[in-house]
Amino acid sequence: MSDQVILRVTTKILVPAILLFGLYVQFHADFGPGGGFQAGVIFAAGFILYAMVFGLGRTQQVFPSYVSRLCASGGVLIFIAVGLWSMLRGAHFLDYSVLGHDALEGQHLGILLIEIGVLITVFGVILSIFYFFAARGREDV
Amino acid sequence: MRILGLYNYWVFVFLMMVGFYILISRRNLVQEILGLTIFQTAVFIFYISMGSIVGAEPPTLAPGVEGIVYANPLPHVLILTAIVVGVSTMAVALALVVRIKEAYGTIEGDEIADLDTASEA
Amino acid sequence: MDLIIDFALLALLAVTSLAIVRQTNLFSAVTLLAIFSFLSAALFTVMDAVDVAFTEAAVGAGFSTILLLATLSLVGSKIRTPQVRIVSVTARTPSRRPTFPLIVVLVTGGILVYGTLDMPPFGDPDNPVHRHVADHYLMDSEEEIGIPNVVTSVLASYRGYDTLGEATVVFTAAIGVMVLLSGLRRRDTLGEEAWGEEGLEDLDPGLGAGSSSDTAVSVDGAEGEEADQLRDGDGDEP
Amino acid sequence: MSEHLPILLVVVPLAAAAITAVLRSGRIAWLVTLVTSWAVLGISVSLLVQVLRDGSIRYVLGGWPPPWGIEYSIDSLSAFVLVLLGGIAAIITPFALRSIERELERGLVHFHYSALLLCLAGLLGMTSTGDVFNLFVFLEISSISAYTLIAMGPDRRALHAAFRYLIMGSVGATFIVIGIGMLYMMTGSLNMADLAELIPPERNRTISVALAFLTVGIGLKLALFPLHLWLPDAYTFAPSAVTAFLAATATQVAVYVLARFLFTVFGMGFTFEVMALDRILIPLCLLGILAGSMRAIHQKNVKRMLAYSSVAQIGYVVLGLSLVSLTGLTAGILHLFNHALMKGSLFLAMGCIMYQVGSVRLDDMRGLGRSMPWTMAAFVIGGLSLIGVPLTVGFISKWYLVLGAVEQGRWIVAGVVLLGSLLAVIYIWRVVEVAYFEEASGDEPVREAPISLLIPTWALVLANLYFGIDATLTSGIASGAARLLMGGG
Repeated sequence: MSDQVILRVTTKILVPAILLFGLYVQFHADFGPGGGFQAGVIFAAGFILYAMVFGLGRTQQVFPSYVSRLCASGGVLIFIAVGLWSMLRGAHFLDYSVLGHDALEGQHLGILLIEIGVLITVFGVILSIFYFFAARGREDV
Repeated sequence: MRILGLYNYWVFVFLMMVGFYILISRRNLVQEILGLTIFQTAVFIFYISMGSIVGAEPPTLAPGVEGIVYANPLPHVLILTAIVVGVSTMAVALALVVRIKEAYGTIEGDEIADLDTASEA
Repeated sequence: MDLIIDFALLALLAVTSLAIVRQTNLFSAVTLLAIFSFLSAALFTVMDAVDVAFTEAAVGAGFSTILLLATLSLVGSKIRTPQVRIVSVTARTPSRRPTFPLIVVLVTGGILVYGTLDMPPFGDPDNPVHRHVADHYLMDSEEEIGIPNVVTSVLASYRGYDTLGEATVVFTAAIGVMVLLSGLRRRDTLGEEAWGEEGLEDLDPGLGAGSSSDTAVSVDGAEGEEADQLRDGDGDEP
Repeated sequence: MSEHLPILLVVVPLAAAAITAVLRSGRIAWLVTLVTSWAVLGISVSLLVQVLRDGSIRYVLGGWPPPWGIEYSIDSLSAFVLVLLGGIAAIITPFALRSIERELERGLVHFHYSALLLCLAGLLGMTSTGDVFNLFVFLEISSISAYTLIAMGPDRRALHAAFRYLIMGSVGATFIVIGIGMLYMMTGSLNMADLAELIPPERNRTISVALAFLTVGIGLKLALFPLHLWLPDAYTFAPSAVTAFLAATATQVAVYVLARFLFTVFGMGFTFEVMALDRILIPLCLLGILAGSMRAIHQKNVKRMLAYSSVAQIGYVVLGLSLVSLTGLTAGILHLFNHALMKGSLFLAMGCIMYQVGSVRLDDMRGLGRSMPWTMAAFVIGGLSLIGVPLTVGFISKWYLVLGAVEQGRWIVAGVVLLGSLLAVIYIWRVVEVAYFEEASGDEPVREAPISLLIPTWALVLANLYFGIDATLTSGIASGAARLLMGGG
């Protein structure tokens, strides 16, 4: 579809907006609906839109398949690492209260970190799944 | 009033049964997945119904304001997890469908079963 | 007002689900499913579950639909009309007979309706569901966690371990899709495995009967007629 | 650090799975899996020791006390199952190295180990958790990874089998969610111990339906007759090491979950006195034992034969639970453990044959008694154990089972248990006959399986003998766990 001028121009405008909205959803989760999962989906949606208009090849130059796979694993590892960190601080697994100067600050930090972990995993997974489905289609043509 | 109070649950039962019916009566693999999705979505509606309070606000606290009734946040959290689980299952199922199409040349459950029988003979 | 919208949305959902039952084309069924998801997202909003509505709209109506359409582009969207079939494996399972699914569904539905009879009425703030655990979250999370959105507090902290499980489920799905669609091995329509010739050679000096890799891996005999000939040709069968 | 053992048990394989997924080399992934599985075994054994010494362990996750947070609660029954899971994983991983390299494409090997670790972590999580919704989440981790593992099988029918399993498994999981939802609706809690107190003891329609949905849902996962339709194909077409792993762990954990719900959450009084669930379960188990064994006799593929035998064996285990007596429960728990040992060793022997012969059809096993003496000897001992010959584990659990049935004067039950054993003699004999008394058909001689496959197989075979000769350890733990379940109700 990359010969469609309107699509190309709109996509170029939309993709940064989508990514920005993803960040908003991620960091506004404390005050409104949102969180790592939704943000991850929106982030991936930006890339999926780009891939639909400009093709899989160009998208994978920007964001290669193996990086998305690393993200999928990395997010889970970040999450687990936060849990182990609280364990090293002498509390139970995923007890964020000990991560900061006081309990509230620790909770904020812990939630921020694990939401980032979820974001990275979900983004990596959704993009990987899309890449694999899309690549399968290309092979069959 | 009693019947009115159960309306949400009965629609949940109805939707669930429609999904379940598609799931077990259709032999097309993609249709089975669609049925499963309706089935699961119906369960989400059940959970959210049980957590909702008539006239309540979404569970985002307004500091300093007294007397607001908030909806129950716990079913929301559970269903967030369940939605994610549902889509994960669906992704794997669809990948299986793609592979089955490549291997068998069809996605009709009956034809696949016939091919399997033929292999066994 | 909320109740009226709630009733209307539920009725629309019921209608949409029936429309999906009647579809004979997968493409329209998938489109209707997207509508179904959007309707349920709207319903979740009416029932004050904004986070859930957001997720359902993004995942149920968005990502799921993309996945389904991607699959349809690979497998086609025609549904074959069922024909009269001769004996097959499926005859083992009674669920394939036309009246059987209806009976199963009606029995299950009947049991569920029976179960609803003792349920507390919809939307009553005194239901046990709102008392025991949920109250604590609404009353004390401000002090304990300090985040206005209680859903985020519960999701990330009180039940943070569930969220770790959820992230792992997503990750597991990625593994599944990668395994299935990695394109490393594809079975031809015979079903014989074109599995790593080179891997087979260097690992497998003692492979006895099967000289070709096709027969060596066939777990359960030949795969259809042509494969039968293959096997006979190999002298593998007595 | 020792207070954190319950959570480390689950998190270590989770982290290892995330790491193996990005490794490029199958061998390194295998090494990570090996180290992890032995670590899991070590942790689970030390947990069992700790539980037997000091009683149940509770570990609060995130520092939030239940019912607000999620807790892990490990008593002697769950610790026993955890040791079983760790032991099976630790034995099957060494076996998988060569078996999986033979049966899978090279590029998939590290994914296989990742999925295996996820499945293990899911099963461990299900066993340790004290929270019903958390149980569902880990159930899905183990299920989705199990679908993946089965789909890796070399035959195209593995794909169809995995799809059927996925659909039935997801229906089961959704039924479980409905059941959990109804429990939550009526009590407001998700914590098992808390639920046990809050569930009203008198008849309540919603709670009754919750029990029905949970039983059917778990029954689907556990392949309880007649919900077993996914099992034979899935076990037949999965890679050999995967079949052995799933047959020895997944159904066992499902039985554990069933026992947890029936005895701990709902309580014996409600499940068996108010709802009289045993009146449904016992006939189903008996039918399952007979139908499974009969179908096993007619199979041409030995893996499928063993799969049908699993349907029968699951019948024995659930039968033990639904006798609702101390002896019956002990028998059920013992058989849960013993069945894992038997089926593990039998399916590993199948893996050895698959490795050398490339097929596990009965026709292709002619003369294997001579060409693969160690493998076939392992199969025979495993088979004897399945039949329930003295000096094997099979005897111990069937002894308790018959004892439990006779105690209550249920002569039909005792008769069916013995009849099942007779049927097992027939199907095991068919393999023995072909392997030992018929001439090999191929021209090229078949060689014995490599030592790296034989050692794990024989480790399980010896476990069959060891726990069959000296059952004091296992039956002591099992009767302790049974007393705990009965008392908890």
